[in-house]
Amino acid sequence: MEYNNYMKIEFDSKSQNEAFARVVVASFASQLDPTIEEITDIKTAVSEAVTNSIIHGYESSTGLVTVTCKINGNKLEIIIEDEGQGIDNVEEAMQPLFTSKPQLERSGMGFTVMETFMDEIEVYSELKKGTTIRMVKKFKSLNVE
Amino acid sequence: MEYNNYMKIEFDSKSQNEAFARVVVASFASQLDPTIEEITDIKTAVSEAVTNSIIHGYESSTGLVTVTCKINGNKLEIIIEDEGQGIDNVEEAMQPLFTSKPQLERSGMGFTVMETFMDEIEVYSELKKGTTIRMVKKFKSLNVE
Amino acid sequence: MQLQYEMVDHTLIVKFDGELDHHSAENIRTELDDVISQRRVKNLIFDLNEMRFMDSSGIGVIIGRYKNISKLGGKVSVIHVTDSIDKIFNLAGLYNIISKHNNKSEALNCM
Amino acid sequence: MQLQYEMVDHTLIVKFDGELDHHSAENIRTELDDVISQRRVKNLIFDLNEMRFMDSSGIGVIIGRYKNISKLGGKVSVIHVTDSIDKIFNLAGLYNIISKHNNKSEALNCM
Ligand SMILES: Nc1ncnc2c1ncn2[C@@H]1O[C@H](COP(=O)(O)OP(=O)(O)O)[C@@H](O)[C@H]1O
Ligand SMILES: Nc1ncnc2c1ncn2[C@@H]1O[C@H](COP(=O)(O)OP(=O)(O)O)[C@@H](O)[C@H]1O
Repeated sequence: MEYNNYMKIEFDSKSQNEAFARVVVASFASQLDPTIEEITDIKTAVSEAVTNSIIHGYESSTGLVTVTCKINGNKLEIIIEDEGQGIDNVEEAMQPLFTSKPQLERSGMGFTVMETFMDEIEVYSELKKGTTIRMVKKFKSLNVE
Repeated sequence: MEYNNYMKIEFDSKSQNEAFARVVVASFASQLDPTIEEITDIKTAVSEAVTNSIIHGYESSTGLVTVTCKINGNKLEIIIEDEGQGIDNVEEAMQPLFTSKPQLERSGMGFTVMETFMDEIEVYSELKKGTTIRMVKKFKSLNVE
Repeated sequence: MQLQYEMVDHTLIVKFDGELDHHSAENIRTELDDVISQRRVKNLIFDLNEMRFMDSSGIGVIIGRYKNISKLGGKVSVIHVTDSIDKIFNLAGLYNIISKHNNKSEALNCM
Repeated sequence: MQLQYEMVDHTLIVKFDGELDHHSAENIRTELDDVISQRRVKNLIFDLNEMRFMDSSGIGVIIGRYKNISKLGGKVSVIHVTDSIDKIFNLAGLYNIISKHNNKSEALNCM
């Protein structure tokens, strides 16, 4: 995808970085003149994907989570990557309420939330290699011009 | 340097990313429970270094600026890098009021501000290769414990 | 994230102030379960008026407390739900097991 | 960054509202120079009360305007300077050429 602005961030898979990742993406997206609802949507989706990399991807070990953002017109593309466990069966994992960690009180709604709050989502994953989530959000605010 | 938390961000050398870089570093530093003054100090120093990469490092071309942050105890290490023009004479460049771009109304005070607002600063630069600024800030707020 | 408590008869009203994600969920769970067992709480009302952010980790926290409370015959409800959180609750089918009310007095009336 | 203007006799009071860095400096420069020439301004007061951030790019903006104004015999001053910006102004020796005042009326008195 061609782009007008680009940023990429990587950070340790520590849970305190979940809030940090949300702020970074929201701050980068602010140049799209978003509504409060649009900002909440992308913060929520980013939070889900980054949390998954931390708790499912790396489990008890520490690794790096990468978040890439590209702005193209009124579209924001967000790519969240880890080099963790990977997902065996992506289709099953994306089912609402499916979770491999019920003992941690996970709801299994992460993927459903990402799908609902973003306009596009693609998931690539390979066991022992890691997981990549690519999401796109179209911002309405710039459409009017 | 050993560290407790780590992040690295890269972005296009566009001037709208100067404010973005400040927000990212300030947000990462918030886990050090900083005072408002400490946050202003690091935002100012980061703004100086990132601006320099954009206007002096890459001039009219576009390249990538990288900002790395490491937290170790109450210390925040910030490294700002570009692969731009480089600096011919670092000692001269660091003199207060020295600027190679007076026609752009640059004041030549960027390095002096970085030195004043941070506890340590080191500059590595090579012509045609790029420039790396390494700065350290010690946060008082965590000293008390 | 900070929690504020108010007890009305056997109903505990828990007010969330801050962001509820996976990071904050763990402490919240421990603190909540302590308060619930110490004060011998029957019913639970979650007041989300000051909840500035919540992702699906919040569903886990709420359903987890619901399971404990309902085992002992109590009820759980949520009040002051923002649009974004409402969307998440609907996705998860949360309103099949706990009820939503506009404010504290409405929620207390249904306990 | 937004600029608000007030004219008192031949003195223009410019209120900065926002962040002044290299990115915002360019627009500010153009806008300011337009206003200064159109309104035939003699003296200039920069009101920094609502300036939420400034780095050394701000010094360039202020000194640049000072040069133009002083050529025509006018004076420049700054009011409501925060601690952090004061530190930057001191480093740059700005107070050797322009004066600092607590508020508008003090600054106007010295024009
Ligand atoms: N980054 C990841 N790495 C490994 N497994 C993942 C990752 N993301 C999701 N999964 C798997 O997909 C399942 C469903 O994810 P999700 O819908 O977010 O629900 P939850 O996080 O509540 O379990 C997870 O339980 C996990 O097994
Ligand atoms: N990243 C960089 N790449 C190339 N040259 C630089 C870089 N940073 C600083 N310089 C050089 O050092 C000089 C002094 O920098 P500084 O003190 O920040 O003042 P100013 O930015 O106002 O010119 C600049 O004018 C420029 O020549």
